[in-house]
Amino acid sequence: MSSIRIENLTKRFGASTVLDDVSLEIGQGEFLALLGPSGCGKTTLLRLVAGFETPSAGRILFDGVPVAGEGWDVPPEARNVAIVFQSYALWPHMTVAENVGYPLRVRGVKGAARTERVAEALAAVELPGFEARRPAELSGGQRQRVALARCLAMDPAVVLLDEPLANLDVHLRASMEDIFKRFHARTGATMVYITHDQAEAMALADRIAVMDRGRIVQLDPPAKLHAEPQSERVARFIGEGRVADCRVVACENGAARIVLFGHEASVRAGAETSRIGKGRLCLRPGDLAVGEHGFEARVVSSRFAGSHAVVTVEPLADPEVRLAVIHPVPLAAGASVRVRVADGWLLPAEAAVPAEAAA
Amino acid sequence: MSSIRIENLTKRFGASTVLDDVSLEIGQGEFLALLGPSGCGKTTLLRLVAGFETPSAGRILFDGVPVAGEGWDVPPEARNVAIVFQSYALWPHMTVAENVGYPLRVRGVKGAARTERVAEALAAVELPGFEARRPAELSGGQRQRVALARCLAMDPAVVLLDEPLANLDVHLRASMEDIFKRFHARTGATMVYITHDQAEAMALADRIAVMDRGRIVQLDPPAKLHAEPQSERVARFIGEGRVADCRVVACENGAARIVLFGHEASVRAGAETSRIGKGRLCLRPGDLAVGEHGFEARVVSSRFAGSHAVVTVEPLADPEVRLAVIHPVPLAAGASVRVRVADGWLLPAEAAVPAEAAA
Amino acid sequence: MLAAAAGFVAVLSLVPVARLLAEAVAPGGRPDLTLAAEVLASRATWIATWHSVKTAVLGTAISIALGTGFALLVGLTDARGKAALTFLFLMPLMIPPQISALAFAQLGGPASPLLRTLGIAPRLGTPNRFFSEGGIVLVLGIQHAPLVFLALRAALRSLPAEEIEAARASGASPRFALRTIVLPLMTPALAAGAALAFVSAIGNFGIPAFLGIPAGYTVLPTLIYQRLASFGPAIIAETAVLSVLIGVLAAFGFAVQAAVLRRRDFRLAGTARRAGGFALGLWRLPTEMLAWGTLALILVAPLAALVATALVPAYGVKLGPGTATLHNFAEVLFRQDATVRAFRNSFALAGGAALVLMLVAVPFAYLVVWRRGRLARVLNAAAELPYALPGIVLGIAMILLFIRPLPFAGVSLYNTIWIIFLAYLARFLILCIRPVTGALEQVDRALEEAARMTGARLPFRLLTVVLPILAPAAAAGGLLVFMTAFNELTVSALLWSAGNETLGVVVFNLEDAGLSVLAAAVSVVSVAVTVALMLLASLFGKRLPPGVIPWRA
Amino acid sequence: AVAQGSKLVLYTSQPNEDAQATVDAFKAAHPDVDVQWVRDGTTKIMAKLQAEFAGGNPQPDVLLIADSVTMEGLKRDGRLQPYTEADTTGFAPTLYDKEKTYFSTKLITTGFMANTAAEGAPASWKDLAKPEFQGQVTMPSPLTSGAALVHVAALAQNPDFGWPYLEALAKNGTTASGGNGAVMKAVAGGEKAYGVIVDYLPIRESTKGSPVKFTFPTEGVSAVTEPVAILKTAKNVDAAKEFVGFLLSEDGQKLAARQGYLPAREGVEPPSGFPPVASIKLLPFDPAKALADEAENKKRFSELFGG
Ligand SMILES: Nc1ncnc2c1ncn2[C@@H]1O[C@H](COP(=O)(O)OP(=O)(O)OP(=O)(O)O)[C@@H](O)[C@H]1O
Ligand SMILES: Nc1ncnc2c1ncn2[C@@H]1O[C@H](COP(=O)(O)OP(=O)(O)OP(=O)(O)O)[C@@H](O)[C@H]1O
Ligand SMILES: [Mg+2]
Ligand SMILES: [Mg+2]
Repeated sequence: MSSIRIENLTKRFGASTVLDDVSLEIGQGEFLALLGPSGCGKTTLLRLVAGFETPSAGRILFDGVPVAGEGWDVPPEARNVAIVFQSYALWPHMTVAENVGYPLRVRGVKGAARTERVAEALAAVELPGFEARRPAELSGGQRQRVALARCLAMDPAVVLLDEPLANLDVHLRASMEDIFKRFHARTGATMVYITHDQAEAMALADRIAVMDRGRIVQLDPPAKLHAEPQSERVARFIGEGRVADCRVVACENGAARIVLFGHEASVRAGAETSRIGKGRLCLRPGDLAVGEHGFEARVVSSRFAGSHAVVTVEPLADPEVRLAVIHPVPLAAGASVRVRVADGWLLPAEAAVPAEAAA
Repeated sequence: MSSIRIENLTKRFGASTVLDDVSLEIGQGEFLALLGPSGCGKTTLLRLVAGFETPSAGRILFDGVPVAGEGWDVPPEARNVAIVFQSYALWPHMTVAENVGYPLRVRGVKGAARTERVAEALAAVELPGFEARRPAELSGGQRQRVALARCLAMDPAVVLLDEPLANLDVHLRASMEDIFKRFHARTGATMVYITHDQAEAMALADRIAVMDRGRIVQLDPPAKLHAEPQSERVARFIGEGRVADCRVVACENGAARIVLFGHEASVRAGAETSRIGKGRLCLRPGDLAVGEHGFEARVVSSRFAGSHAVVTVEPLADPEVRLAVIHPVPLAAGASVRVRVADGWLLPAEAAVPAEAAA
Repeated sequence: MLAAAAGFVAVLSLVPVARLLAEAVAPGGRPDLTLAAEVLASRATWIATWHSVKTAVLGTAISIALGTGFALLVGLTDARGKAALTFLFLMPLMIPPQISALAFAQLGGPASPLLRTLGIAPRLGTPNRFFSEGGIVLVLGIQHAPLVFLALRAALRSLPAEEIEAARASGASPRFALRTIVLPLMTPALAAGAALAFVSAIGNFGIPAFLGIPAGYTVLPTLIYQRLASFGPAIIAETAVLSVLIGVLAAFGFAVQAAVLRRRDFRLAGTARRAGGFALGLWRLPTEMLAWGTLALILVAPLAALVATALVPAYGVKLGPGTATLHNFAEVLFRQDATVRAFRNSFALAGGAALVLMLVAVPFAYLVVWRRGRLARVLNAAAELPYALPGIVLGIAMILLFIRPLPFAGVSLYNTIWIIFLAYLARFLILCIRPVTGALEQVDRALEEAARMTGARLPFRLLTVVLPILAPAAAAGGLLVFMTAFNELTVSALLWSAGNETLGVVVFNLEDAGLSVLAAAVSVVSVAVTVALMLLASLFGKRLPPGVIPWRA
Repeated sequence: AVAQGSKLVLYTSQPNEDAQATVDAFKAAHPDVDVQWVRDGTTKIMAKLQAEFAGGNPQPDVLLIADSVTMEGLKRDGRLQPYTEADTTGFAPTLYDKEKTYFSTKLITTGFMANTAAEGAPASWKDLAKPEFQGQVTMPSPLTSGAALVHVAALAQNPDFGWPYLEALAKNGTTASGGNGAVMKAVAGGEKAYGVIVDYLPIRESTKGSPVKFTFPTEGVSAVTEPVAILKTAKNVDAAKEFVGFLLSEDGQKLAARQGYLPAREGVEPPSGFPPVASIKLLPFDPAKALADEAENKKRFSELFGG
């Protein structure tokens, strides 16, 4: 259990700035998810926290004690930080049991005690009986789970997970998520979890940090992040959000009346937002419904997604804009439909500008 | 463009049988997805098709010509099969451009033509300007995209993709999916696509093969696979399906009346199914709704998933069974609710037995 | 291509040895095992065998310790001056074993120029500590440490940082990670280097000859030499029997290596960042000082002795402002045209052998490691034989093979430079093969598979994917070949002919004629030339793939 | 009367410079003969030659090596051809084979040398076995050097010395390793104070400043005679005979003297630093017996000295 404090952290590789003045406070025992597009610096941030890279500027503190930056450099092995690598980093010369048992060996756990805890960890990742295998004899998902088990077997204060479930199917993911939750509850370790799966982040994390090009652009609990994105970029990134221009007719106490493509609707807005006139509206597929009312639109394409279809439509009023709508069945491309706005989020005005500039 | 025919393919590693008498026909230009739990043999099947492993029994034919098994062994380089490896397999000593341009170099494409096609492929995976980097200087998702670009740059008859998007965020995935679709439409290549993401499989594939412990357990177009699982195993694997006992009151022409936890409901059934009495019912989260009618149940847990929550409930009538229900908001654990069956699928009787035995 | 590589190795390694073996069991063409039985029944044979094993094992241990220490220092830490350290550490390879033995002996004896200059030379006639088993072991160890170093250095380049980081995140201290992760992962390279050091030690003649014979300490190669000195018609057969014994010992070393590798898996995934730059912190300065101190002992001292010898007019004259002269250099460089010719020949022979062997080693390693052909594995073991044999015995085998004109072709290679070239190819084959196969053990097979799927044929794949990945190891091998062949003494001793002298022959003849000062002058020039070549290589090495020039970062 | 441009192959164990000088001098007299020569230590030359015999294609026409024992061995194996019409005027009968298969070309005597810094002054072979020289003497090994083989055989054959003398030497800590070059280095370098050695090395090197001095022991010296012989398999017998004849001629003998060796032919002036030939006392020596005892001698020697 450690709290982590990151102050103005910057990391450059040669000329390119990969982390740009990142500040972040992670509470003791918190479960923080890191979301962000590929290459935005998530892994780099994790590696800095673990101690495998040194900051170009800024510093990192564990429980208020500096561990990196400004002359401090606590070596990784002294940080009590477990990490699951994106590339697994299993040791080819060891069996699965030896890989998983390594952290215990380091801590001097021997004999039956070690065997038992290794077996437990392997059982937790649903790989009992794989003790004697070599990493080369495992499937991709099995390797990933061994890497997980290795991390579970130690007793870390901080757990860093770099896309730990990327190669697993839905069911294993679900059961691994359960394992993380239980592990977290049992050990109270501070966990930082990189994932590209938003559902996973939402399901697991206390808070989610959204990163973009080396910066943290929003840090909020899952529900809030989803419901109230603070910028257009986050709005688009989270929950397949689309953004459209609208006219705000009234806005007060977190509720707004807007006109979108000629039709009026009620949406949510920030408590402080009270502007009238032009606005930008974030619309998620679930916010819209195809039916008898609403603005007219044309179906562009339909994507089947199991229990439902995601239908992409373009409003006749503004064919530049593409919106996604959930519908029980796919609709034929070209069909004319009416789309009703059931919900939506009016983006805060100030955020729109930097996002625009950055794009 | 090749059609692929797999006949009674078996592959053993030492004592363990990893593929067990798999037969499969993939049409010329077809887009086939392979779904299945971790370790079920997907990668192995792909490697056999590509020619990196030799069958223990059975054979593989391309366009009716044997390429592997029973004395045939066309080497991989002569099969014109492109593959994106689960582990990327980028060449560390080459730059990104050299990695991507390698297939062209093999084909004797030189100079400006090559540079141009490399730039195109990199642009397609949203990595323009990364030409001079080394793989070691890339993030995980960037590596994966380079591997993709390399595959796109060759002009293969068959494309094998092993979880090619596992490390990408939703948005990149969506745009990569688009690229695959366009690539497929343009080249007409036969594509075999391993993924653990069902939505991806459903969105992309003409047909989906579900594998389980070395066998193909169902092979159907996405909608059919989702709507009409042929066995309890598939029912559970696809679309978070749950299975419950029910009593069939009437069954005819693909429609059945059943009684579930004391409440009657209409569900779908196979056209040939006409049995009355005990039955097994497949229920997806979307088939159920929490409301004023239906059987009584207790909320076990709720998982927030962005636009909605997935609520797990246990019917009071049979607390052993867990069912998942989609609901707009999370519900408190322990709450009493009523659950209505809006849809469902009566599993074919014969399939239930082997699945049970296999478990 | 693979078949060609295999054939090449088979011909070079098996044919000379088979010819010798034929001589052992059928001296002069008549099958007769009494001689073999006689040799094997002799007590001297077994004493020498025991000594050979003992010195080789202990010497190898020293080589491993030194070579590993330096490779880790250069490959993984943030020590300064790595290029210089690497460069200097390789230099013992360039000094012929006889000369290092001599130099070390001089260090310890009453004649030591160093000790005499310091005024602490022991009294005249005091027995020299280096003329002993310990001396042999020490000099063997130092002489062959670069073999371990180079193999390991090349392998460390392909070690992904994540492998170590995962250990440190598990709480392992750098030392613990070194012991449990780095060294085990380096096993293929370590085994390759150790195997090389072991066969080199088993087959070494110069060091035990110089340091052992005065102490009455015989090893197999010196025993063979003594047998040769009996001049009788049976000597060839007798030496052949003893050589077979050496072959068996070498094979034993190889078997150990194979056994070590068989138990484990060492393939590393291909893309990750390279490990390195571990901070030594407070230990940096002491470590660096230790490294430089060791270098001073193992390199500077013998080199200084060599230079000192080259600068005096006659052996035994004390070096001083009054006695120093460049006359010896003038004599060997300008008066004796054989020296310059020998430089040219040795350069061509060593360079040619290095080049050919690097090209053979890559497909051959591919065959052994990835195709796992049984024949290839047998050849892999057999390739060690010509290196394990004392050079003079290999020379005899080559004479037996080539004394008559080649069948069909009708031309004779005897008395041409080509017979030396072939002998070099056979002898130094293993120096190139070991590091390359060791490195290939660790390469992720998927890298080649990815090339296969693009439709690349084997030669193209070898050239564009396998070779560049193996380039550091192949270059290490080539460098080993070049440096050893350039100063090689014993193989060419029997094979040279007028106009085809090698440097070793020149040095040996001068030495043999009691003209040590001239011999030292030639050696100094040859070391200087090698150093110049190495520097030249680093100048042009900018265009080569990273790792090809070991002393470049 | 040799054919124009004919080729003569010579294997010799002479030092490089001497071999070159010999060949040059011969060529000056016989410009039509192209002499190809190979030089190496006796052991290596013989190993090479034996391998060539075993391979069935010996190369040399003429052999010029250090000692007569080796020549005896070759004669016994039937490798040499007689040159009956050779001109041996001025040569004592002990200096050539009775069947005229090999002929001595010079006298290389084995005495001993001392480092000039050494305190004692041994004068006789027997002195070397005395306790005051314990551990300070080195000698060449008969396993490496032909001259040493002859020397050991000469001592062993001699009832005044015999094996008891050699045993005493060994007991006194005398070492034996390598050839004369190694002894030269050991003594000149000060490893050892005294060394048994052939005459010309210390005499020549001391003129260059090396701190050594050569002594002819009072009991007499052993000598190798650097015999020359024509191989039975010689391809160019005519040129070979010319070569042998040249070495035995007065010119050839003067050349030897110029190179710093005692000439074998009477009446040729010895080089500076050497006493007159007549004053040098030779230990008696029987090459045939030496050959017969060779294996035994070497074995006993290695048992005593290891080398
Ligand atoms: N070389 C091998 N030796 C022994 N077993 C192996 C070997 N390679 C794979 N296996 C086993 O074969 C099974 C199938 O492996 P495969 O890689 O095909 O799985 P997969 O379906 O691709 O799984 P994932 O989704 O986890 O990548 C696994 O249980 C694996 O452990
Ligand atoms: N050693 C390096 N040299 C130069 N650039 C690097 C290096 N390592 C990483 N980068 C770059 O830094 C950026 C951030 O990399 P990082 O691995 O942190 O991304 P990420 O957010 O983890 O992405 P992904 O989701 O794809 O894994 C990337 O653009 C990458 O190309
Ligand atoms: Mg990453
Ligand atoms: Mg797989």
